[in-house]
Amino acid sequence: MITIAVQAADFDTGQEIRQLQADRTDVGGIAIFTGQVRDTGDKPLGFMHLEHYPGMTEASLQQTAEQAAQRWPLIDIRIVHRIGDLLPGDQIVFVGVSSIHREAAFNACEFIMDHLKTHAPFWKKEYYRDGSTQWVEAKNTDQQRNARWDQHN
Amino acid sequence: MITIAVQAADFDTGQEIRQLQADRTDVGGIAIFTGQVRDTGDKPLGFMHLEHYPGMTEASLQQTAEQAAQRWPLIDIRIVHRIGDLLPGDQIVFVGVSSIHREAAFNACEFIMDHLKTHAPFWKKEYYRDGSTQWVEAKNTDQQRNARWDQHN
Amino acid sequence: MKILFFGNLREQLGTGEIELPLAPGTNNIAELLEALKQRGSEWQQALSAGSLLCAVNQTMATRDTLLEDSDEVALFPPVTGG
Amino acid sequence: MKILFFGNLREQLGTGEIELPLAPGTNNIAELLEALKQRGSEWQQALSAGSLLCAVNQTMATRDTLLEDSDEVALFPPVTGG
Repeated sequence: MITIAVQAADFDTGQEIRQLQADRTDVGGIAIFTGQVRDTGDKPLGFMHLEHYPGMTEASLQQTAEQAAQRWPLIDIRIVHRIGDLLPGDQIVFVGVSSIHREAAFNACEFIMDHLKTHAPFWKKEYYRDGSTQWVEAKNTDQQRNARWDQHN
Repeated sequence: MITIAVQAADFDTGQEIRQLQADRTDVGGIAIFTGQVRDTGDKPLGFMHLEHYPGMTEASLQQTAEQAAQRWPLIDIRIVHRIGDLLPGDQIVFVGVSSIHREAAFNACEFIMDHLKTHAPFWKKEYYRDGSTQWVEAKNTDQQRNARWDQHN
Repeated sequence: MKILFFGNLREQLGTGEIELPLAPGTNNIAELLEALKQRGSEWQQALSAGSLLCAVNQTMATRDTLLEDSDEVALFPPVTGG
Repeated sequence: MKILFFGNLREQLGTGEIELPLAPGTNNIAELLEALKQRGSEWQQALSAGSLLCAVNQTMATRDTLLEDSDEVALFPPVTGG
Protein backbone atom coordinates (compact mmCIF):
# COMPACT_ATOMS: atom_id res chain seq x y z
CA MET A 1 0.00 0.00 0.00
CA ILE A 2 1.23 3.49 -0.85
CA THR A 3 0.67 6.31 1.66
CA ILE A 4 1.67 9.87 0.77
CA ALA A 5 1.47 12.96 2.99
CA VAL A 6 2.55 16.54 2.25
CA GLN A 7 2.08 18.60 5.39
CA ALA A 8 3.32 21.54 7.45
CA ALA A 9 3.07 19.56 10.69
CA ASP A 10 5.92 17.50 12.07
CA PHE A 11 5.63 13.71 11.88
CA ASP A 12 6.35 10.94 14.39
CA THR A 13 8.98 8.69 12.86
CA GLY A 14 8.35 5.90 15.36
CA GLN A 15 4.65 5.96 14.52
CA GLU A 16 5.42 5.86 10.78
CA ILE A 17 7.59 2.79 11.29
CA ARG A 18 4.97 1.08 13.45
CA GLN A 19 2.52 1.59 10.56
CA LEU A 20 4.97 -0.24 8.30
CA GLN A 21 5.36 -3.08 10.78
CA ALA A 22 1.75 -3.14 11.91
CA ASP A 23 0.60 -6.64 12.77
CA ARG A 24 2.26 -8.15 9.75
CA THR A 25 4.40 -11.26 9.88
CA ASP A 26 5.58 -11.25 6.27
CA VAL A 27 7.79 -8.16 6.56
CA GLY A 28 11.45 -9.17 6.54
CA GLY A 29 12.97 -5.73 6.40
CA ILE A 30 12.13 -2.05 6.49
CA ALA A 31 14.46 0.57 5.02
CA ILE A 32 13.94 4.15 6.08
CA PHE A 33 15.40 7.51 5.25
CA THR A 34 14.78 10.72 7.13
CA GLY A 35 16.17 14.10 6.13
CA GLN A 36 16.67 17.04 8.47
CA VAL A 37 17.30 20.77 8.00
CA ARG A 38 21.06 21.27 8.13
CA ASP A 39 22.84 24.36 9.36
CA THR A 40 26.35 23.80 8.04
CA GLY A 41 26.82 26.70 5.64
CA ASP A 42 28.97 29.80 6.05
CA LYS A 43 26.12 31.88 7.42
CA PRO A 44 24.10 30.71 10.47
CA LEU A 45 20.66 29.59 9.37
CA GLY A 46 17.56 31.12 10.91
CA PHE A 47 15.01 28.93 9.16
CA MET A 48 14.28 27.24 5.86
CA HIS A 49 11.13 27.76 3.81
CA LEU A 50 9.86 24.86 1.75
CA GLU A 51 7.70 25.95 -1.18
CA HIS A 52 5.78 23.37 -3.18
CA TYR A 53 3.31 22.98 -6.06
CA PRO A 54 0.05 21.91 -4.39
CA GLY A 55 -1.56 19.02 -6.21
CA MET A 56 1.39 18.15 -8.38
CA THR A 57 3.53 17.40 -5.33
CA GLU A 58 1.27 14.62 -4.11
CA ALA A 59 0.86 13.24 -7.65
CA SER A 60 4.61 13.26 -8.21
CA LEU A 61 5.34 11.38 -4.97
CA GLN A 62 2.58 8.90 -5.79
CA GLN A 63 4.12 8.25 -9.23
CA THR A 64 7.58 7.80 -7.73
CA ALA A 65 6.20 5.29 -5.22
CA GLU A 66 4.35 3.43 -7.97
CA GLN A 67 7.52 3.17 -10.04
CA ALA A 68 9.32 1.69 -7.03
CA ALA A 69 6.49 -0.78 -6.43
CA GLN A 70 6.68 -1.93 -10.06
CA ARG A 71 10.40 -2.39 -9.85
CA TRP A 72 10.77 -4.27 -6.55
CA PRO A 73 8.58 -6.68 -4.54
CA LEU A 74 7.41 -4.26 -1.84
CA ILE A 75 4.73 -4.49 0.81
CA ASP A 76 4.17 -0.89 1.92
CA ILE A 77 5.58 2.51 0.98
CA ARG A 78 5.14 5.60 3.17
CA ILE A 79 6.34 9.05 2.16
CA VAL A 80 5.90 12.17 4.31
CA HIS A 81 7.29 15.53 3.16
CA ARG A 82 6.93 18.74 5.09
CA ILE A 83 6.32 22.22 3.68
CA GLY A 84 6.46 25.74 5.12
CA ASP A 85 8.99 27.13 7.58
CA LEU A 86 11.35 24.67 9.26
CA LEU A 87 14.07 25.25 11.84
CA PRO A 88 17.60 23.79 11.80
CA GLY A 89 17.39 20.17 12.95
CA ASP A 90 13.72 19.85 11.99
CA GLN A 91 12.63 16.77 10.08
CA ILE A 92 11.88 17.40 6.37
CA VAL A 93 11.18 14.04 4.82
CA PHE A 94 10.40 10.42 5.74
CA VAL A 95 10.60 7.57 3.25
CA GLY A 96 9.86 4.10 4.57
CA VAL A 97 9.65 0.88 2.55
CA SER A 98 8.82 -2.60 3.78
CA SER A 99 9.54 -5.79 1.88
CA ILE A 100 10.03 -9.48 2.40
CA HIS A 101 13.72 -9.00 1.61
CA ARG A 102 16.10 -6.28 2.70
CA GLU A 103 17.72 -5.81 -0.70
CA ALA A 104 14.41 -4.71 -2.24
CA ALA A 105 13.69 -2.42 0.73
CA PHE A 106 17.10 -0.72 0.54
CA ASN A 107 16.99 -0.28 -3.24
CA ALA A 108 13.44 1.05 -3.28
CA CYS A 109 14.09 3.51 -0.43
CA GLU A 110 17.18 4.91 -2.14
CA PHE A 111 15.42 5.03 -5.52
CA ILE A 112 12.50 6.96 -4.04
CA MET A 113 14.82 9.50 -2.42
CA ASP A 114 16.84 9.96 -5.62
CA HIS A 115 13.68 10.31 -7.69
CA LEU A 116 12.03 12.66 -5.19
CA LYS A 117 15.15 14.87 -5.13
CA THR A 118 15.01 15.36 -8.90
CA HIS A 119 11.25 15.17 -9.67
CA ALA A 120 9.07 16.30 -6.75
CA PRO A 121 8.17 20.01 -7.02
CA PHE A 122 9.67 21.38 -3.80
CA TRP A 123 11.98 24.39 -3.54
CA LYS A 124 14.03 25.33 -0.48
CA LYS A 125 14.86 28.90 0.48
CA GLU A 126 17.26 29.59 3.32
CA TYR A 127 16.72 32.58 5.61
CA TYR A 128 19.93 33.42 7.46
CA ARG A 129 20.19 35.03 10.87
CA ASP A 130 21.88 38.06 9.33
CA GLY A 131 18.68 38.78 7.37
CA SER A 132 19.93 37.62 3.98
CA THR A 133 18.25 34.86 1.98
CA GLN A 134 19.28 32.30 -0.61
CA TRP A 135 17.44 29.77 -2.76
CA VAL A 136 19.06 26.36 -2.41
CA GLU A 137 20.67 25.29 -5.70
CA ALA A 138 19.92 21.89 -7.18
CA LYS A 139 22.95 19.59 -7.06
CA ASN A 140 24.40 17.89 -10.12
CA THR A 141 25.17 14.90 -7.92
CA ASP A 142 21.42 14.43 -7.35
CA GLN A 143 20.88 14.24 -11.11
CA GLN A 144 23.73 11.77 -11.44
CA ARG A 145 22.47 9.62 -8.59
CA ASN A 146 19.02 9.48 -10.10
CA ALA A 147 20.42 8.62 -13.55
CA ARG A 148 21.96 5.45 -12.09
CA TRP A 149 18.48 3.92 -11.85
CA ASP A 150 17.92 4.34 -15.58
CA GLN A 151 21.18 2.60 -16.37
CA HIS A 152 20.23 -0.34 -14.15
CA ASN A 153 17.00 -0.88 -16.07
CA MET B 1 29.67 8.01 18.00
CA ILE B 2 29.08 4.27 17.89
CA THR B 3 26.40 2.76 20.14
CA ILE B 4 25.92 -1.02 20.27
CA ALA B 5 23.28 -2.96 22.21
CA VAL B 6 22.64 -6.73 22.30
CA GLN B 7 19.55 -7.34 24.37
CA ALA B 8 16.53 -9.57 24.93
CA ALA B 9 14.23 -6.56 25.43
CA ASP B 10 12.38 -4.90 22.58
CA PHE B 11 13.57 -1.48 21.41
CA ASP B 12 11.73 1.73 20.56
CA THR B 13 12.60 2.59 16.96
CA GLY B 14 11.30 6.14 17.30
CA GLN B 15 13.50 6.69 20.33
CA GLU B 16 16.53 5.27 18.49
CA ILE B 17 15.95 7.70 15.63
CA ARG B 18 15.50 10.63 17.99
CA GLN B 19 18.91 9.75 19.47
CA LEU B 20 20.39 9.98 15.98
CA GLN B 21 18.72 13.36 15.37
CA ALA B 22 19.18 14.68 18.90
CA ASP B 23 19.74 18.41 18.93
CA ARG B 24 22.09 18.30 15.98
CA THR B 25 21.88 20.65 13.03
CA ASP B 26 24.61 19.04 10.90
CA VAL B 27 22.72 15.82 10.16
CA GLY B 28 21.53 15.84 6.56
CA GLY B 29 20.22 12.31 6.40
CA ILE B 30 19.57 9.23 8.48
CA ALA B 31 19.33 5.79 6.90
CA ILE B 32 17.72 3.06 8.94
CA PHE B 33 17.06 -0.63 8.60
CA THR B 34 14.88 -2.71 10.87
CA GLY B 35 14.40 -6.45 10.55
CA GLN B 36 11.41 -8.40 11.84
CA VAL B 37 10.66 -12.06 12.47
CA ARG B 38 8.92 -13.41 9.36
CA ASP B 39 6.39 -16.18 9.25
CA THR B 40 6.31 -16.99 5.55
CA GLY B 41 7.55 -20.59 5.45
CA ASP B 42 5.60 -23.76 4.78
CA LYS B 43 5.01 -24.45 8.47
CA PRO B 44 3.39 -21.82 10.74
CA LEU B 45 6.01 -20.35 13.06
CA GLY B 46 5.52 -20.44 16.82
CA PHE B 47 8.59 -18.45 17.77
CA MET B 48 12.22 -17.93 16.81
CA HIS B 49 15.15 -18.36 19.17
CA LEU B 50 18.19 -16.16 18.64
CA GLU B 51 21.37 -17.66 20.07
CA HIS B 52 24.54 -15.60 20.24
CA TYR B 53 28.16 -15.66 21.42
CA PRO B 54 28.21 -13.31 24.41
CA GLY B 55 31.17 -10.97 24.28
CA MET B 56 32.14 -11.68 20.70
CA THR B 57 28.76 -10.44 19.44
CA GLU B 58 29.25 -6.94 20.82
CA ALA B 59 32.89 -6.86 19.63
CA SER B 60 31.88 -8.00 16.16
CA LEU B 61 29.18 -5.34 15.82
CA GLN B 62 31.60 -2.70 17.10
CA GLN B 63 34.20 -3.72 14.49
CA THR B 64 31.59 -3.62 11.73
CA ALA B 65 30.53 -0.13 12.81
CA GLU B 66 34.15 1.03 12.95
CA GLN B 67 34.78 -0.24 9.42
CA ALA B 68 31.75 1.72 8.21
CA ALA B 69 32.96 4.85 10.02
CA GLN B 70 36.36 4.56 8.36
CA ARG B 71 34.81 4.14 4.95
CA TRP B 72 32.19 6.92 4.96
CA PRO B 73 31.88 10.33 6.65
CA LEU B 74 29.37 9.40 9.35
CA ILE B 75 28.13 11.21 12.44
CA ASP B 76 26.52 8.49 14.56
CA ILE B 77 25.96 4.74 14.25
CA ARG B 78 23.45 2.85 16.40
CA ILE B 79 23.04 -0.92 16.25
CA VAL B 80 20.55 -2.86 18.39
CA HIS B 81 20.21 -6.64 18.02
CA ARG B 82 17.86 -8.76 20.05
CA ILE B 83 18.52 -12.26 21.41
CA GLY B 84 16.34 -14.94 22.97
CA ASP B 85 12.82 -15.95 21.98
CA LEU B 86 10.98 -13.70 19.49
CA LEU B 87 7.46 -13.96 18.08
CA PRO B 88 6.44 -13.51 14.41
CA GLY B 89 6.40 -9.79 13.65
CA ASP B 90 8.79 -8.95 16.52
CA GLN B 91 11.66 -6.59 15.80
CA ILE B 92 15.08 -8.30 15.58
CA VAL B 93 17.54 -5.65 14.55
CA PHE B 94 17.91 -1.88 14.21
CA VAL B 95 20.73 -0.23 12.28
CA GLY B 96 20.70 3.57 12.09
CA VAL B 97 23.35 5.78 10.53
CA SER B 98 23.43 9.57 10.40
CA SER B 99 25.59 11.60 8.05
CA ILE B 100 25.81 15.00 6.45
CA HIS B 101 24.92 13.37 3.12
CA ARG B 102 22.35 10.74 2.31
CA GLU B 103 24.62 8.69 0.03
CA ALA B 104 27.03 7.97 2.89
CA ALA B 105 24.15 7.13 5.23
CA PHE B 106 22.54 4.72 2.75
CA ASN B 107 25.81 2.99 1.87
CA ALA B 108 26.95 2.63 5.48
CA CYS B 109 23.57 1.28 6.63
CA GLU B 110 23.51 -1.34 3.88
CA PHE B 111 27.18 -2.24 4.46
CA ILE B 112 26.57 -2.74 8.20
CA MET B 113 23.58 -5.01 7.52
CA ASP B 114 25.50 -7.07 4.95
CA HIS B 115 28.52 -7.35 7.25
CA LEU B 116 26.39 -8.20 10.29
CA LYS B 117 24.56 -10.91 8.34
CA THR B 118 27.85 -12.65 7.52
CA HIS B 119 30.06 -11.85 10.53
CA ALA B 120 28.08 -11.29 13.75
CA PRO B 121 27.80 -14.53 15.78
CA PHE B 122 24.01 -14.98 15.91
CA TRP B 123 22.14 -18.15 15.03
CA LYS B 124 18.39 -18.43 14.47
CA LYS B 125 16.35 -21.50 15.28
CA GLU B 126 12.71 -21.69 14.25
CA TYR B 127 10.17 -23.44 16.49
CA TYR B 128 7.06 -24.32 14.49
CA ARG B 129 3.55 -24.62 15.87
CA ASP B 130 3.49 -28.32 15.00
CA GLY B 131 6.33 -28.89 17.49
CA SER B 132 9.12 -29.34 14.97
CA THR B 133 12.22 -27.15 14.87
CA GLN B 134 14.73 -26.02 12.26
CA TRP B 135 17.97 -24.05 12.36
CA VAL B 136 17.86 -21.26 9.80
CA GLU B 137 20.40 -21.88 7.04
CA ALA B 138 22.84 -19.16 6.02
CA LYS B 139 22.07 -17.79 2.57
CA ASN B 140 24.62 -17.68 -0.24
CA THR B 141 23.07 -14.39 -1.33
CA ASP B 142 24.16 -12.85 1.98
CA GLN B 143 27.75 -13.87 1.28
CA GLN B 144 27.51 -12.47 -2.23
CA ARG B 145 25.98 -9.22 -1.03
CA ASN B 146 28.75 -8.77 1.52
CA ALA B 147 31.45 -9.57 -1.06
CA ARG B 148 30.30 -6.57 -3.14
CA TRP B 149 31.83 -4.25 -0.54
CA ASP B 150 35.27 -5.83 -1.01
CA GLN B 151 35.10 -5.34 -4.76
CA HIS B 152 34.23 -1.69 -4.30
CA ASN B 153 37.35 -1.08 -2.21
CA MET C 1 -4.40 29.20 -20.06
CA LYS C 2 -3.16 29.31 -16.47
CA ILE C 3 0.61 29.60 -16.06
CA LEU C 4 2.20 29.10 -12.63
CA PHE C 5 5.69 30.06 -11.51
CA PHE C 6 7.51 28.65 -8.49
CA GLY C 7 10.61 29.18 -6.40
CA ASN C 8 13.26 31.62 -7.54
CA LEU C 9 11.48 32.07 -10.88
CA ARG C 10 8.33 33.28 -9.09
CA GLU C 11 10.42 35.88 -7.27
CA GLN C 12 12.30 36.99 -10.39
CA LEU C 13 9.05 37.53 -12.30
CA GLY C 14 7.29 39.07 -9.31
CA THR C 15 4.23 36.88 -9.85
CA GLY C 16 3.17 33.33 -9.08
CA GLU C 17 0.41 33.01 -11.64
CA ILE C 18 -0.84 34.60 -14.85
CA GLU C 19 -3.83 33.89 -17.10
CA LEU C 20 -3.23 34.08 -20.82
CA PRO C 21 -5.18 33.03 -23.90
CA LEU C 22 -3.18 30.55 -25.96
CA ALA C 23 -1.99 32.68 -28.89
CA PRO C 24 -1.87 31.42 -32.49
CA GLY C 25 1.63 30.10 -33.19
CA THR C 26 2.14 28.98 -29.61
CA ASN C 27 1.81 25.22 -29.88
CA ASN C 28 4.31 23.91 -27.36
CA ILE C 29 6.30 24.85 -24.27
CA ALA C 30 9.28 26.16 -26.27
CA GLU C 31 7.02 28.56 -28.18
CA LEU C 32 5.24 29.59 -25.00
CA LEU C 33 8.60 30.44 -23.42
CA GLU C 34 9.51 32.60 -26.45
CA ALA C 35 6.17 34.41 -26.21
CA LEU C 36 6.58 35.04 -22.47
CA LYS C 37 10.08 36.46 -22.99
CA GLN C 38 8.51 39.32 -24.95
CA ARG C 39 6.89 40.60 -21.74
CA GLY C 40 10.02 42.47 -20.63
CA SER C 41 13.68 42.19 -19.73
CA GLU C 42 13.05 40.37 -16.41
CA TRP C 43 11.04 37.77 -18.33
CA GLN C 44 13.66 37.55 -21.08
CA GLN C 45 16.37 36.89 -18.51
CA ALA C 46 14.51 34.65 -16.09
CA LEU C 47 13.06 32.37 -18.78
CA SER C 48 16.33 31.85 -20.66
CA ALA C 49 17.82 29.40 -18.16
CA GLY C 50 18.25 26.04 -19.87
CA SER C 51 17.76 24.31 -16.52
CA LEU C 52 14.16 25.55 -16.26
CA LEU C 53 11.66 22.73 -15.76
CA CYS C 54 8.04 22.65 -16.86
CA ALA C 55 4.89 20.73 -16.05
CA VAL C 56 1.63 20.53 -17.98
CA ASN C 57 -1.44 19.65 -15.96
CA GLN C 58 0.78 18.76 -13.00
CA THR C 59 2.90 16.27 -14.91
CA MET C 60 6.53 16.87 -15.86
CA ALA C 61 6.76 18.02 -19.49
CA THR C 62 9.45 18.90 -22.01
CA ARG C 63 10.05 21.80 -24.38
CA ASP C 64 8.16 20.03 -27.17
CA THR C 65 5.08 19.10 -25.11
CA LEU C 66 2.01 20.35 -27.00
CA LEU C 67 -0.37 22.81 -25.34
CA GLU C 68 -4.11 23.43 -25.26
CA ASP C 69 -5.85 26.52 -23.95
CA SER C 70 -7.37 24.59 -21.04
CA ASP C 71 -3.95 23.42 -19.78
CA GLU C 72 -2.39 24.35 -16.46
CA VAL C 73 1.25 25.07 -17.25
CA ALA C 74 3.92 25.44 -14.56
CA LEU C 75 7.46 26.74 -14.97
CA PHE C 76 10.05 26.36 -12.24
CA PRO C 77 13.77 25.96 -11.48
CA PRO C 78 15.25 22.52 -10.70
CA VAL C 79 13.60 21.07 -7.61
CA THR C 80 15.39 20.89 -4.25
CA GLY C 81 13.15 18.92 -1.90
CA GLY C 82 14.03 15.94 0.26
CA MET D 1 42.11 -24.36 26.32
CA LYS D 2 38.44 -23.50 26.35
CA ILE D 3 36.48 -24.55 23.24
CA LEU D 4 32.94 -23.25 22.67
CA PHE D 5 30.32 -24.58 20.26
CA PHE D 6 27.27 -22.68 19.04
CA GLY D 7 24.05 -23.18 17.10
CA ASN D 8 23.43 -26.42 15.29
CA LEU D 9 26.99 -27.59 16.05
CA ARG D 10 26.36 -27.29 19.79
CA GLU D 11 23.27 -29.49 19.42
CA GLN D 12 25.03 -32.04 17.23
CA LEU D 13 27.87 -32.40 19.74
CA GLY D 14 25.55 -32.31 22.74
CA THR D 15 27.78 -29.77 24.50
CA GLY D 16 28.39 -26.02 24.37
CA GLU D 17 31.83 -25.98 25.95
CA ILE D 18 34.78 -28.23 26.67
CA GLU D 19 38.10 -27.67 28.37
CA LEU D 20 41.12 -29.33 26.80
CA PRO D 21 44.88 -28.99 27.26
CA LEU D 22 46.53 -27.99 23.99
CA ALA D 23 48.15 -31.26 22.85
CA PRO D 24 51.61 -31.44 21.21
CA GLY D 25 51.15 -31.36 17.44
CA THR D 26 48.03 -29.20 17.65
CA ASN D 27 49.31 -25.83 16.51
CA ASN D 28 46.43 -24.35 14.57
CA ILE D 29 42.66 -24.60 14.06
CA ALA D 30 42.93 -27.23 11.32
CA GLU D 31 44.95 -29.50 13.61
CA LEU D 32 42.56 -28.87 16.51
CA LEU D 33 39.62 -29.92 14.30
CA GLU D 34 41.42 -33.15 13.38
CA ALA D 35 42.10 -33.89 17.06
CA LEU D 36 38.46 -33.22 18.03
CA LYS D 37 37.19 -35.54 15.27
CA GLN D 38 38.87 -38.44 17.13
CA ARG D 39 36.35 -38.05 19.97
CA GLY D 40 33.67 -40.11 18.20
CA SER D 41 31.51 -40.41 15.12
CA GLU D 42 29.27 -37.43 15.99
CA TRP D 43 32.37 -35.28 16.29
CA GLN D 44 33.83 -36.71 13.09
CA GLN D 45 30.65 -35.87 11.20
CA ALA D 46 29.78 -32.50 12.75
CA LEU D 47 33.28 -31.07 12.42
CA SER D 48 33.78 -32.08 8.78
CA ALA D 49 31.58 -29.32 7.33
CA GLY D 50 33.73 -27.03 5.23
CA SER D 51 31.38 -24.16 6.04
CA LEU D 52 32.28 -24.30 9.76
CA LEU D 53 33.49 -20.95 11.10
CA CYS D 54 35.93 -20.40 13.95
CA ALA D 55 36.94 -17.62 16.27
CA VAL D 56 39.98 -17.32 18.50
CA ASN D 57 39.63 -15.02 21.49
CA GLN D 58 36.33 -13.74 20.09
CA THR D 59 37.79 -12.69 16.75
CA MET D 60 37.03 -14.48 13.49
CA ALA D 61 39.90 -16.85 12.64
CA THR D 62 40.85 -19.23 9.82
CA ARG D 63 42.02 -22.84 9.64
CA ASP D 64 45.66 -21.77 9.84
CA THR D 65 45.29 -19.43 12.84
CA LEU D 66 47.89 -20.47 15.44
CA LEU D 67 46.74 -21.49 18.92
CA GLU D 68 48.02 -21.09 22.46
CA ASP D 69 46.80 -22.98 25.50
CA SER D 70 45.28 -19.82 27.01
CA ASP D 71 43.10 -19.18 23.95
CA GLU D 72 39.31 -19.22 23.88
CA VAL D 73 38.39 -21.04 20.69
CA ALA D 74 34.84 -21.09 19.27
CA LEU D 75 33.49 -23.28 16.48
CA PHE D 76 30.14 -22.57 14.86
CA PRO D 77 28.09 -22.85 11.65
CA PRO D 78 27.64 -19.84 9.33
CA VAL D 79 25.90 -17.02 11.19
CA THR D 80 22.26 -16.10 10.55
CA GLY D 81 21.54 -12.94 12.54
CA GLY D 82 20.02 -9.70 11.36
